[in-house]
Amino acid sequence: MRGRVFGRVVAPLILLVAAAFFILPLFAMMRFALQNVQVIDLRWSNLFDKWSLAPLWSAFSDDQFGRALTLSLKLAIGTGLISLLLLVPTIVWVHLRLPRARSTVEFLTILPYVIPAIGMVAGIMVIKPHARWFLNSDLSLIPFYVVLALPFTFRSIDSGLKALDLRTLVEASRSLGYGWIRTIVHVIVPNLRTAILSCLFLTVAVVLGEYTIADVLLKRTFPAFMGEYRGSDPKGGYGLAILSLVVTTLIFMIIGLVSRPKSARRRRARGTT
Amino acid sequence: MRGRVFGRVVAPLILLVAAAFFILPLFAMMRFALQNVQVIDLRWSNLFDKWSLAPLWSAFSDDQFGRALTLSLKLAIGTGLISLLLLVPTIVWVHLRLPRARSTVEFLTILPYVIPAIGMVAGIMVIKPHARWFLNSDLSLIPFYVVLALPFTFRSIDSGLKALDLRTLVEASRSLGYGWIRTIVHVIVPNLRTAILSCLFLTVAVVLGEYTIADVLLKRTFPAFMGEYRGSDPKGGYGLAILSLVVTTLIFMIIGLVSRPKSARRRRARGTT
Amino acid sequence: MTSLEFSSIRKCFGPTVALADFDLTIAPGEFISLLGPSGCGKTTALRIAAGFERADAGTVSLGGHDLSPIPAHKRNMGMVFQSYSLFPNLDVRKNVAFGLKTRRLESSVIARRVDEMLEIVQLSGLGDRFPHQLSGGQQQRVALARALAVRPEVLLLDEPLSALDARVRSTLRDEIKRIQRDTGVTTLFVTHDQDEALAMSDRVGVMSEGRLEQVGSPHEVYQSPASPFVARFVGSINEIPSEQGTILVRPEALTIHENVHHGKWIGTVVASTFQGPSTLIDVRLDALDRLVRVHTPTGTYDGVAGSRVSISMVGDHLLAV
Amino acid sequence: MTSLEFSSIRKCFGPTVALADFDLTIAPGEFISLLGPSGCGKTTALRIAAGFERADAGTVSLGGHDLSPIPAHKRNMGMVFQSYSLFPNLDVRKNVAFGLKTRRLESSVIARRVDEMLEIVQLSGLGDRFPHQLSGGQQQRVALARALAVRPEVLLLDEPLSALDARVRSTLRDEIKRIQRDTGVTTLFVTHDQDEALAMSDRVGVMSEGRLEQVGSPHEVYQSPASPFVARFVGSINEIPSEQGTILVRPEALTIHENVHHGKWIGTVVASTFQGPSTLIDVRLDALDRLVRVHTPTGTYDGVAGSRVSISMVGDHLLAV
Repeated sequence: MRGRVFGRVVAPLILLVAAAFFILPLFAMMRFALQNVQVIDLRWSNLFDKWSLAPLWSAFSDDQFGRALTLSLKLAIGTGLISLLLLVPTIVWVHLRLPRARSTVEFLTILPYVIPAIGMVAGIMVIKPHARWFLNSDLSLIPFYVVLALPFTFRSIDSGLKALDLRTLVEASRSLGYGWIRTIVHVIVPNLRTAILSCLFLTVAVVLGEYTIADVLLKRTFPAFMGEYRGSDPKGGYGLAILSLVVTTLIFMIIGLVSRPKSARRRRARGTT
Repeated sequence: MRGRVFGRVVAPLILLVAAAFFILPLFAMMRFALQNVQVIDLRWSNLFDKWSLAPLWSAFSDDQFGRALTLSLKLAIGTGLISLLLLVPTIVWVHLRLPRARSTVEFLTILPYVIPAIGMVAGIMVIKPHARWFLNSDLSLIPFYVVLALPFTFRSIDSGLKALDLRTLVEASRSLGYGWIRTIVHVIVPNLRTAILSCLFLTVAVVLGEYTIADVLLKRTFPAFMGEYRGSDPKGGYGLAILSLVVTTLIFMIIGLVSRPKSARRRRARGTT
Repeated sequence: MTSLEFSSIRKCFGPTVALADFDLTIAPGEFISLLGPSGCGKTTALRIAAGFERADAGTVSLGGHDLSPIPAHKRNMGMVFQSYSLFPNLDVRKNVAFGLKTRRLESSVIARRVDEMLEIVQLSGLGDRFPHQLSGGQQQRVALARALAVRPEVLLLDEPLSALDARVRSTLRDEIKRIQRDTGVTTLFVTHDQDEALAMSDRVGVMSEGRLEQVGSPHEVYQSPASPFVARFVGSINEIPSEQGTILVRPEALTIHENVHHGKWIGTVVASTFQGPSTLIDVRLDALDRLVRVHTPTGTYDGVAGSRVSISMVGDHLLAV
Repeated sequence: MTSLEFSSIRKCFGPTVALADFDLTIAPGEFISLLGPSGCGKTTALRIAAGFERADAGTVSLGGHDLSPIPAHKRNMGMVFQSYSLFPNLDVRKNVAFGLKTRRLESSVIARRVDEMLEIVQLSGLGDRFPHQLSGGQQQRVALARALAVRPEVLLLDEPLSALDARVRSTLRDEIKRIQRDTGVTTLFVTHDQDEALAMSDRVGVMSEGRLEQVGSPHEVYQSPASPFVARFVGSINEIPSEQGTILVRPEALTIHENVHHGKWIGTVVASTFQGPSTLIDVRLDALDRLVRVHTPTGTYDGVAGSRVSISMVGDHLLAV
């Protein structure tokens, strides 16, 4: 009985409250950016007044906008591909050969998340004079972003692999005449499609969200451009932030829909009542 | 054959390079903070010269240090407990009643990670004048931290539950005379011990790492104190950052060791050659 | 010892009808099996009795009392699950004591009861092992001890043997039957394995698509099936066209002759399957182009593939369809 | 049709000896089962043949050629696994064609071979289904078709039936045997289920603790076991103390008399287990305080629990220990 009350009332309430702490600030930011009303005057009563996309249009027309976006997209693609090339074979290898180490590795990949970004920044500043040859290139951000994205890229590939009966599939493929590399290409990658997709979009999200390191290394990425632009035009700056956020969220929703759970499979295959 | 080369040479190399991008900056930061040498003079040759913990000791003796640390610990405990109280029943409920929705919920909990912190901050600034009654309390940070920690707290509880045959355990418990609440207390929580532990430490890590929101809301948390202190004494400030980082990392290592995988169980129980 | 009665139970999952007008009375102390293929509704019936599912219509009653308003944890039924269901954080003794702890018994009473239960399932020495240190068969024994420790009014067994190895399965089968006989607990056993149902039950209920096709003693359902479905699902069956239509004949109701003129049907041996005490001979009949399986005691006929033989009936056929 | 030969194979996992001096020659076209309890090394032997494990010592050779330097994907062996191993992203046809794709065959040849294979496993209509749309039994048929499509020199079957329901298991068992007979492929089958091993094999290798206890035809291992282990593991056995020591007797070598003076041992019926064509009667012997199981054709003795009966031997005992 209590189970039912919990399910119908308490659980949705919890989700609602959690969502509120998440959505309300975003909503307020949207009003600030796109409503042509003084901040001090924002009330429920004028919720529908004077909305305008003008701040966004003027941000788009800034001549740095295109260049910054292009750099960020390049970084996103590079980060995504390198992450995949490193992670897929490595995690496959961990799953098959070192299954006991898997949870330790998983734990280590959380570190980039829990270590204050400020720590990394300080380190880079110190190391900078000794690695100019490398850090001068715009693409030198890629390795840092690969590491920063690790907590989630690792998890998406890892849980994709966990959903497969990896050992059996690999052995089946090998017994049918496929070597290791062809097995990865023809068996593992096709069955990780949604995991790989979500891994790629996660790196995009990291690249579009990361500001601190780009700023320290003086790279004009899209987030750096946004930060700067916000200084000259706060409404346009926050408008851009909202836009990139909406785009990211939409992408995630789409992945969420695409990657429907296939857990029904096994149960059906077992064939019990 | 290729599998073996990969395992012995390539995989460790990949881990090494990834680690380098992660460890080198930290190491450089440590030298900056704790070596009594001008930044411009830091070289391999003077790697072992003039190390000193003095910058740390002077940071400890600041009279704000204790108060900031206390507030952060309070926040950590509050965030941890509220996260658990919300998450454990909710995720149990999702696993049992809405297993199809699980992956969607998992996806949504990533959002706090991919949304640029700057977005949330902007929102809070806008909303601030309307919610002073709430935001004036130091503990008003807790809900924000609960949301910020969600990507990992959700995952740790979720994967803890996934490792159990939850439905069967719950039904076994109920058939033996335990209602829902007693089942959660006597069956689920004891079997989630390591998941709960890692969930708690993750919230500690988030609370000790988050700077931006605390700064916007003018709360004197430990990271805010560190930021400020760094302004007056860079070496001491970075020393504190390293220390909190080392402590966090150690805690994670310990959890990693405590939560040994129990995957061997099922295989042994199935009893095949 | 209490009776368990299902009356007019109906249960749908979305468009799927899991149970349609399901009626069954289990007498006090009786061991009844529900036997049927995947999706026939047998597990649903058991889960409704346990309180884990709610019937759309109809009632389940225990000793005459309607169970509908009573939640699962107050029904006092013991249950053993298909998958290993021991609490992984508790040792064997604590698992068995788990249900007793919530019944406010003195700890000495609990300890005595646990000892007694472990003795019944022959695991007295393993009280301090943890579930992951036990084999699958041992885990299911502990699960049985745990379910019986609370002295349930009804024991519900949800395919408890299906995850086990063949050898363990048959040992545990005998043992569950022995324990049920000794304790006299009313038992509902769900299985898709006809051997288990025939070997263990006082009565077998054969189910198909949410309905009970037949309820009867193992002998009855095997030797006097009420429908072609029961004849085909319980035991092996030959379907031979004849004057009366297609007759359904058990392999042991046929006999094989090396002389092709002695039997009714002539054919060629295709294969023989050695089963230990008996051997099955598959014969392709000339006239009917159809495989027929004959059950012979091992040693009575060698069954070399390719031999010409004839077959006749020594027993009755079950049904003509 | 090629022979497969294990000679002096040794394999340890850490301190555990999985195989110790394992010798076995499988003749071309032969169907050999390795039968044994969990951990006896049977699966290790198969995995060494497949190339998934490397022997610590000894060689595996195929048609006289040492396989040691050849990696798994160049060994040309077909394998069917215990767990469902179909590639979930490919439909049935593409699964079956998978191994052919890497062999540079023309697509028309591949299509023809796939059709042929699906016909052999009787799934011709299901070529465009995906694995998750198939039942467990159908998945294992497709896995078999996929393994056979590449015309392997040896077929390796690693408990392919153990995840299936009882009924599907016995159908597929007959079918695998038929397909093996028709294709004539040399086959190594690993199982813990003695029924499967006896029913399907040309020869059975009974294993215990990394060693082959006996290799022989199903009749031989059942009726002339080389050791008490084999006698106990293959089929049911009674152990009865007598003048010659404890004799091991099959239940079908005993017979039961309602007259207590007709038999050699007197006792009380404890239980009877109905098996369809036969019924097992458990009798507790007075003098020996020991349970004895007698195999009777159903209908010859009713076996009411509590009856006083006597037992005598009609067949030979297997061994005395």
